[in-house]
Amino acid sequence: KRRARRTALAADLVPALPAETAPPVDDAASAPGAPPVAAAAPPSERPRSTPPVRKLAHDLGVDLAAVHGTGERGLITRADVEAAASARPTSEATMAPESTE
Amino acid sequence: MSEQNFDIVILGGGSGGYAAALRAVQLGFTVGLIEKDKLGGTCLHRGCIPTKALLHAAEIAEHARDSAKFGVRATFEGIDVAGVTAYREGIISSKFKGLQGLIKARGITVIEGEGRLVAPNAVQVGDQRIVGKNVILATGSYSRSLPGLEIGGRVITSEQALELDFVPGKVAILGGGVIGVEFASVWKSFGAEVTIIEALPHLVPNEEESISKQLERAFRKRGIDYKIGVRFQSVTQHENGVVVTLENGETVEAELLLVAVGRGPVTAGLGYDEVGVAMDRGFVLTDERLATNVPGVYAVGDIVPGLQLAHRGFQQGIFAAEEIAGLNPIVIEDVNIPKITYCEPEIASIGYTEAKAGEKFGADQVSSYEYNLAGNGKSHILETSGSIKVVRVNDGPIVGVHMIGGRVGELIGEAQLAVNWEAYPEDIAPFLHAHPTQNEALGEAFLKLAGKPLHAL
Amino acid sequence: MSEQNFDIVILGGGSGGYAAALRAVQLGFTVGLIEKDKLGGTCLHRGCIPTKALLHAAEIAEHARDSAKFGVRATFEGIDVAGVTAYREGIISSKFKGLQGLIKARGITVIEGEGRLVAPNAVQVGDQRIVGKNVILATGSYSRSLPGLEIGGRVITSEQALELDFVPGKVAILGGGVIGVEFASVWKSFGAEVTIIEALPHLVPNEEESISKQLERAFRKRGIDYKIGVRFQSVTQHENGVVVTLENGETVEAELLLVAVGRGPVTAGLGYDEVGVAMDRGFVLTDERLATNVPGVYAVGDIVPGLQLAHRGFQQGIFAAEEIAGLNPIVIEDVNIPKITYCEPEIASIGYTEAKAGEKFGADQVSSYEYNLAGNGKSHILETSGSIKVVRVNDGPIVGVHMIGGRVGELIGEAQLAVNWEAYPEDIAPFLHAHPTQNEALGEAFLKLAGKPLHAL
Ligand SMILES: Cc1cc2nc3c(=O)[nH]c(=O)nc-3n(C[C@H](O)[C@H](O)[C@H](O)COP(=O)(O)OP(=O)(O)OC[C@H]3O[C@@H](n4cnc5c(N)ncnc54)[C@H](O)[C@@H]3O)c2cc1C
Ligand SMILES: Cc1cc2nc3c(=O)[nH]c(=O)nc-3n(C[C@H](O)[C@H](O)[C@H](O)COP(=O)(O)OP(=O)(O)OC[C@H]3O[C@@H](n4cnc5c(N)ncnc54)[C@H](O)[C@@H]3O)c2cc1C
Repeated sequence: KRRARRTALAADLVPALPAETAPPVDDAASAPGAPPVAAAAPPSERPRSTPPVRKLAHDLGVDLAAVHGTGERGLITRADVEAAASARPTSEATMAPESTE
Repeated sequence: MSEQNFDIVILGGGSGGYAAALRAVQLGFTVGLIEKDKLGGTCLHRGCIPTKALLHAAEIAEHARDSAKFGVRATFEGIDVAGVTAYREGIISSKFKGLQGLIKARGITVIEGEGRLVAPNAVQVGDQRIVGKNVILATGSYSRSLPGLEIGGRVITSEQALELDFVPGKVAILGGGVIGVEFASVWKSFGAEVTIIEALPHLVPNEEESISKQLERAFRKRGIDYKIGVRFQSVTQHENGVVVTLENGETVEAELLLVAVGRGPVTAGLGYDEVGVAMDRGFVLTDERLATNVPGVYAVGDIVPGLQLAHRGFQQGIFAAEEIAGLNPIVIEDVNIPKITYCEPEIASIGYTEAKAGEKFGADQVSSYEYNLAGNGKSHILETSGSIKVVRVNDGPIVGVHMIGGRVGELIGEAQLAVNWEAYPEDIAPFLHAHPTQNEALGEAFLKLAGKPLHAL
Repeated sequence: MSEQNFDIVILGGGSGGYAAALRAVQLGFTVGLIEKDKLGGTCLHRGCIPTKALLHAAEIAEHARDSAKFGVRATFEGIDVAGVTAYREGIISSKFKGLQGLIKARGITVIEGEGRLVAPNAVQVGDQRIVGKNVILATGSYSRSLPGLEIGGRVITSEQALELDFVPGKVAILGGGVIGVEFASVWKSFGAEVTIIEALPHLVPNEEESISKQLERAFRKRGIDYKIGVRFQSVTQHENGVVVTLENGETVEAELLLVAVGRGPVTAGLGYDEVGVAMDRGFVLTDERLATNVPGVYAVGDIVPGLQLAHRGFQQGIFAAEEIAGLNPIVIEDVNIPKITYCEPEIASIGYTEAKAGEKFGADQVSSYEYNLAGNGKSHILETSGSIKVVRVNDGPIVGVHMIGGRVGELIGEAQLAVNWEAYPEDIAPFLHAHPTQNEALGEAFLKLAGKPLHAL
């Protein structure tokens, strides 16, 4: 109910990605610090957030699908989650944590 | 009759009670901690610590026996029980001293004596009334027996087993759970013949079935005998031993019978029911936030139904103190608490077994992979075998890790983070584990579930 | 002259090269893997695996020696070098067989012979030209020496040290880094007298300073001699031994001198420079995505400046294959790769030392806590001492974990997740670690940094 990240990652679950679909060899290497290009690039392996941040979001009742990631390559950071949590009405924010599903 | 007042009164100074006390004073509460015996409770004096000392002595003995395999010339001559006792007691007394010092340094008032709950906010200890705005019950557990099976003489529980001043020639063990298999492992390493009797179809029946089966295979190889899926009927004692009769008519003769069929709550006659605390078969019922039905009264540790483990006691003690302080701590379900069985080979697990995960998430929604330690360099170096099984939700998190093999217990720390943080195998895959470690076996299982096995097909 | 064509040609079949090959074929590429000696390279045949086998034999020897401390009666009689060799070689040959099987099963073409880069897309092996759309260089490293210090006779490197068919009576070791201290530890346990000579002010000088100091204390207690902060000047060999002279005029006499001053890249004469690959002191320069300056040519493993570790080789090999496939894998900085030194006591670390964290984040922005293993029950049971130091950014993530103590190596798995996922101590604090484990010591350090120490003040 709270994760949308998988859709972007289907490719790394496919064991054999045909080599022809690969971009030119030095494409990625030529733009080391340039995240904008990566948005159009093939799916990244980077999760949309790290596990402890996902857990924090869960504990705070924040739906990650609705959070805009400001980190590297769209990563949802702890600050993004905290901002989303404090942006909501307090009654929701104090919602007791419950079991996963 | 005198009265003492505290913010929080805690009944029982074992793992659950003393952790609650330590956290409560950190949060600014005054605490009265009532203990009738010794701070540290079962775990320190009669449980975790002494058994693990025996298991390490057992490891040393096995290493001496097996030394030739590694090119080391050494001769195993036997067990010096007095030496083992000195080693074991040395650890306990040093930890005990440390704990007493810590409790004192943190400013916790310890009240020595047997307490009885006499009101929702008061515990009676002798002629003192100890009053608290909140009360935490933490009276722990004792070794249970079966109906009609009396403890005494050559029929013993773990308490007496720890005090033995000899290595028995032959022991029968009733119960193939954690405590049963740990003592079986120690005694076998010390030179005894051992037979385990377990009514359920497997040893360590709460574990993933493939793990139980591997333990059975390993025990068979070690010459530890067991009878599974057969119930105990009766035992008779004679001058030199016991004769245990099983429901299928078989008998087992031994010098001693260790009864290790579980632990019951220490709650009888302590006033809980008179004060109106809801109970079930002696256990204190709480909600998931550890509150009993009586406002202001909490319960932690082995008296609360569920896993009976020292670190669950620590966790619940800390939780109760934080809950009283209004910190709204997060609930950790029992299934997400790590479990280790320290026999040889060790077993460690956290999260759902594959079968349970299937029930919870749908059988077609989970996948698993079991990595054989035969592929793991460090395990080969240790000459141990076993496996690591990881269960995930498809396109979802890791929900179970189940391990068996020499020294795998310490690997549970990583698994604990993965499962509790609901990590996906793909989250871990980029981090190659240090080589050569047993960590790597866990890493290989994650890699495989992420669709990119390294040293596996 | 024949020609073979592949998507990817990999020069060198060690940790880096074979991991790249395994991942590449998984991604649908055809691979030609060129190896002049044995698949598995340094790590399997002359590095990680054989040294860790020796270290385990050393542990077995120490256990036999110390058995009385644990109440076990055993006598240590000595080392059977042939037995150690059989044990060690048994592991290597089984792993080697497994690796060969895996490479074959995955459909990787192995080309035996010495290769030479002759074009940005081609490697020459004898009279065959192996052509690839991409080339990955993975030719690894060799034991370096110092200028003017010739290897030969009684002056040996780790390769010869592994082949010795006797335990030397007295050894001098030049270099107190990982390889030096590991051999020191083994030889001492096997009964040799050992003196380490290290020019820098500490043993394992890349580690957190407090860890180095504790190793020095532990080695002193074990009777391992060392001279630190003093430089080697010269060595002379005579019939029965060597005499090492230091710059301060001191001399060290021994049967053998092990030179363990680091490893140099295997790149000379392999055509890299002719093809125009940018190099620095023999190392191949790459960007953080492992691309060299020559389009289509990548480099992985020990030839790339930085940590020389097998799992870094695996990681880089996998990375290069995924990069070529356009998967845009995430970069793991060297500082976030786990490091273990397997001497007794073990050392394990990841992330920044306190000093480096201060430089990076500002000295007033970081805090640390060093938990003494004396407080840890399981460490006491193992009769080991040491500590775990955790460094965090204030109100921020855990950025370093530094450990020393018996068996702490396996604890690095949890630390690896914490550091790489930039976890806060507060994220881990709710999860109490299994009792009694060494994991708990890591847990206590996290708890303390989260402001809620349990078994600590
Ligand atoms: C042989 C054995 C091995 C074990 N090994 C492990 C292990 O390896 N790992 C692990 O996690 N767990 C292990 N356990 C379980 C662990 O010991 C318990 O889960 C843990 O001790 C429970 O803590 P507690 O605080 O609930 O109860 P306890 O530790 O039992 O403490 C309860 C305390 O309350 C006191 N008390 C009781 N009634 C009163 C009263 N009326 N007035 C005053 N004081 C009172 C008792 O004296 C006792 O000190 C083992 C147990 C046994 C028996
Ligand atoms: C004593 C010792 C102990 C160590 N212990 C550890 C440890 O515990 N943990 C750890 O992580 N690391 C350890 N290391 C380091 C580890 O072995 C290296 O980091 C790792 O082997 C590097 O892998 P690589 O693929 O870069 O190079 P290598 O493993 O050196 O492989 C390079 C391969 O390329 C081949 N080759 C070279 N030139 C050519 C050519 N022209 N044509 C064809 N083939 C060629 C070589 O034959 C070799 O097989 C240890 C090293 C040593 C020496």
